[in-house]
Amino acid sequence: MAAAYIIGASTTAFGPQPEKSIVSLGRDAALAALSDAGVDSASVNMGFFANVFGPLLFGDTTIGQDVFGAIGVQRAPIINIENACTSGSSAFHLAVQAIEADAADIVVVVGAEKMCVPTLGLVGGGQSDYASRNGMAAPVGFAMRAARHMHEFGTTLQQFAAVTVKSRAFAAKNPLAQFRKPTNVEEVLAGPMIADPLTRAQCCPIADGASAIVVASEKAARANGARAVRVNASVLTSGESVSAPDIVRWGTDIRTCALAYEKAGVGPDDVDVAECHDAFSISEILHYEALGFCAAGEGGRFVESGASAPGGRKPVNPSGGLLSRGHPVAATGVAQISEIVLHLRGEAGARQTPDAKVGVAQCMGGDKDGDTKSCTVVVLSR
Amino acid sequence: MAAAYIIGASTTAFGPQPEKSIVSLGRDAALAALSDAGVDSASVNMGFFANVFGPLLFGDTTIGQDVFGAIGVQRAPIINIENACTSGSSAFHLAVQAIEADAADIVVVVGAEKMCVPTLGLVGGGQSDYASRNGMAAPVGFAMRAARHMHEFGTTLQQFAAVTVKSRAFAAKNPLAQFRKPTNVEEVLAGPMIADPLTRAQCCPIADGASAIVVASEKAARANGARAVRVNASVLTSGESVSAPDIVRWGTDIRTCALAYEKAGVGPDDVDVAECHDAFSISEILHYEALGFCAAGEGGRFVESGASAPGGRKPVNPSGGLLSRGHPVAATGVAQISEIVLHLRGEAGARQTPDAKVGVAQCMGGDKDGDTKSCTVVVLSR
Amino acid sequence: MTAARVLDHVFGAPPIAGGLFDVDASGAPFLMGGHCDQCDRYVFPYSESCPACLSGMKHVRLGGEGVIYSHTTVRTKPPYGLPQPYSVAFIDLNDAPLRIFALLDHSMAGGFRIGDRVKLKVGVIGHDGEGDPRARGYFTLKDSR
Amino acid sequence: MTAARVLDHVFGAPPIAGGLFDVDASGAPFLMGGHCDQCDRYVFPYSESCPACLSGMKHVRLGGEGVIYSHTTVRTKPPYGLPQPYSVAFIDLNDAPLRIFALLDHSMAGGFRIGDRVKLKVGVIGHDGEGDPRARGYFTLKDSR
Ligand SMILES: [Zn+2]
Ligand SMILES: [Zn+2]
Repeated sequence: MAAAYIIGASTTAFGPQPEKSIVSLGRDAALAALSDAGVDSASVNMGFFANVFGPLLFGDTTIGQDVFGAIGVQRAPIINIENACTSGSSAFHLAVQAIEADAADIVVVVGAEKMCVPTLGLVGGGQSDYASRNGMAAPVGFAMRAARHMHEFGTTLQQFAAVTVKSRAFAAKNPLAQFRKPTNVEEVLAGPMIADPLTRAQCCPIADGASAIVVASEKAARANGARAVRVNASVLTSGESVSAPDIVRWGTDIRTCALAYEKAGVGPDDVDVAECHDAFSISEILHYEALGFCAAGEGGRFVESGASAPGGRKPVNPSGGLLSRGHPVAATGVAQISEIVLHLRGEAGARQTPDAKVGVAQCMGGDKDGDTKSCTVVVLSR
Repeated sequence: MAAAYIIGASTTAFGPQPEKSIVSLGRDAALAALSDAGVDSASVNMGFFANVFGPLLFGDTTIGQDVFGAIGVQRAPIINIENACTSGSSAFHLAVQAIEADAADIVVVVGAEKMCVPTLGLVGGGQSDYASRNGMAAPVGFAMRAARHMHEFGTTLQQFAAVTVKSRAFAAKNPLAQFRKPTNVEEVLAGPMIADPLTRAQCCPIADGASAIVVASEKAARANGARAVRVNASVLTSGESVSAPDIVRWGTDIRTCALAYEKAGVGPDDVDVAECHDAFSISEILHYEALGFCAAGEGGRFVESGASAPGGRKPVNPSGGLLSRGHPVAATGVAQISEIVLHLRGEAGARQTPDAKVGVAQCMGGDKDGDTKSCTVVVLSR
Repeated sequence: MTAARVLDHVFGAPPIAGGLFDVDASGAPFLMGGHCDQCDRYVFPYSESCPACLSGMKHVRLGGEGVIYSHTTVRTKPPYGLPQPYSVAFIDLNDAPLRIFALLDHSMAGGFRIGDRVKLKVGVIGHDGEGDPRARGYFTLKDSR
Repeated sequence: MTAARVLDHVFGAPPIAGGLFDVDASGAPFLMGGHCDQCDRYVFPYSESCPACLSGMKHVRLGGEGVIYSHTTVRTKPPYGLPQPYSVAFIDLNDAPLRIFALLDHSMAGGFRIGDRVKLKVGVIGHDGEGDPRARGYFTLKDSR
């Protein structure tokens, strides 16, 4: 099986960008990623475009062909992907698969989202869904995970708040993040309650933004020299339907991380830096546990210890994560991988993880039967 | 590169099915395809789900996980695909790529669409598009192709109508088609005009429906024995932006067919049976020419000769095609391939192509700059 | 009188979806779901085929009592005209091995605890997304506190 | 007076999108598009970067005359409140090597032929998708027939 490499990556600023369309956001990220890779449009053999809200908010479909058209990619196969919050990382997964199938030498992945419009309501499932129609929405399932985590493991409100405090500390070092002002536990807990026990600062903000990655075959990566980053594993799984889901020992999350480690031939101790899907403070705590950075139930104490903070032994979400950088849904999965690429190259500026050799990007999305619809874990190394 | 095979295929009836949801349509097709392949849900390594209108009409997203959940596929990677009219064939393309990458032994592709609801208007681009806002919609571009084809090649109204007459003659033999009553040239031309020179019977009807295919590696296909159909080529391309598009010598269509023939190592003369994207009568005439079944400009005379009709030397759209079977957008690309599978297996009943050894399925979709956004051509053989 | 009209009469508005709940002869509400005879699996809401083995499922009563496994109270602008704030929970049912998502009694929103014993009620709460009132099932404390 | 109000004043309603057309000093309407100095490529509507070479594009006038390359008349219920029936065409512009899609004069819908010489006009035709009237460019016969 042919190996896949990342030779270019770029992310736009995240946050409200009323003057930008989905296409212009995607184009900006894609052009910057091509320039980062040092390849031109004519070299692109295939393109994947990830977006969730275009059809719902603007009636736009098949947007990828417009984005790739705007960067001068013509005739090459282009496919539009939607997979909830893993839209971008699922598109990346398919790009890696195209390289592995020897179907392409250079594949570009673009995730772009425009959400900061008045017509966007509370994000939930469609109208056909029992849970959605009875009050399930993005924060609700996670708030119940938080309450149960407190009940079973003694996790505290202060520990949840520590996730946001750590997130802002990293975001202060990332010029592209949306919320860059440092905060503290008291301030996080004093904010308005969204869904008990999650206050507003523990819920990620929506955003407009895009991110793009250039994936290459070994042959095409050679020209990129030492900057090329190796894809050791890209794993995509789906949730399952069980009679009584354990919402604080998240089977799908745990299983997907383990599968990615196995495929990459590494373990949690080998990971130098990680991005995870911190849509809410509790999410990051659960992902610490699934990624094996601490034992089950210990996520709250792990963040409180400072281990995942700037200067800690296991930096998590150095970009600021969803909580501070913002969450333009289909851009997120691509941006997480892009962030890891920067650290492995030593190009992450003020937030650089010292001597990063192995990095992980974890993402998940969509509520179904007390589980997630989709989960991705990518392991990269230099 | 590992070879891919089709070991199961199934299509639901197409037409208004008000009692069925997208999920139930997709489930019906997928279960029947699995049963046709003789494999169970637990053997499925990966799933692709194609749909276009779920978000626009019902606010539903990430539907594939619900469809695959309903057929008992859990944990396996599932990805939602949208690529206009080629959504289903693009999903198939990715399934073949997954086999070629050695990432899976059994991949299921499901295309499902529910369109027969009062909220569906004239199908066009989104509100961000110049052409859409100035009157471009699905029939409009094709009506102009028809007018130009008449002007340059002397194609007649009777020849356009002959496409529909031939389509109904085939559909009469397909119990799953929507319009099965035979018609004649006079009746087709006497119907209400939609966009000059296309009357209503020359425009495909919308429909609810689904189709599913089980794609397998050589190893997994072995158990399927002689019924397995070989995928000789699956080609996906995008359109291009030129200053003055020639709308009757359709570059993207011609190029994609040629690429598929080259990859498969066959030519037009080797093709025993074809399905093509006959969204309008003129479409099929242009696709005859792109597929090389006749010379450029000769499509009208080709259909008039009876060559593509039941009993003709080059049967095209034996399913009834989009014009008679109906066009549930994301199901269409999968259903076309399924139809070819039936003929190659000798299981197409009253419409069976005698001794079919090589078959082609051509699809395209999305308007952009006088070209299509996406085009797929699949070559299959037994 | 059609089935829909009967439910309308009993609950004060049509239910948010058919087949979720009903009342027994004494007027006590109960949940309805599915059961698979092949693998003894229960589901709520009802689905035609068993998620484990794809066998056809039977319609069964799931009772109306359970214990709160986890819960939250949503304080932002609610969807479907639900009350502000509204509480929801995962509830372990007494009469079937199922952990289900459900609304809690909004008259005591924020007043629930993990482990609380709860029972089903049905009332007109919120709308159908287009403004028409709908009956929804919700759980309230079984024992007074 | 803002730019939008000026256009509103000239055309009787705001244009369906900015940057598509304008009028010269004599009041004659013309199309606006983009030109790439690198590869001498024209586009309509304007786009920031050249589809061929991605260079930045200059705003240029594309004139207001051309020849019909193909056309149709749409007789079903029209989108955006366009007239029923309405005619559209691909038009080869005289002053730039471009084949563009455009509306035709609906007062003579169905009366156009391939090869007809046409000229641009602007009028209030249809709405913006939400019912507000909009000015749109359309082509009518240059020579009387
Ligand atoms: Zn069962
Ligand atoms: Zn140029």
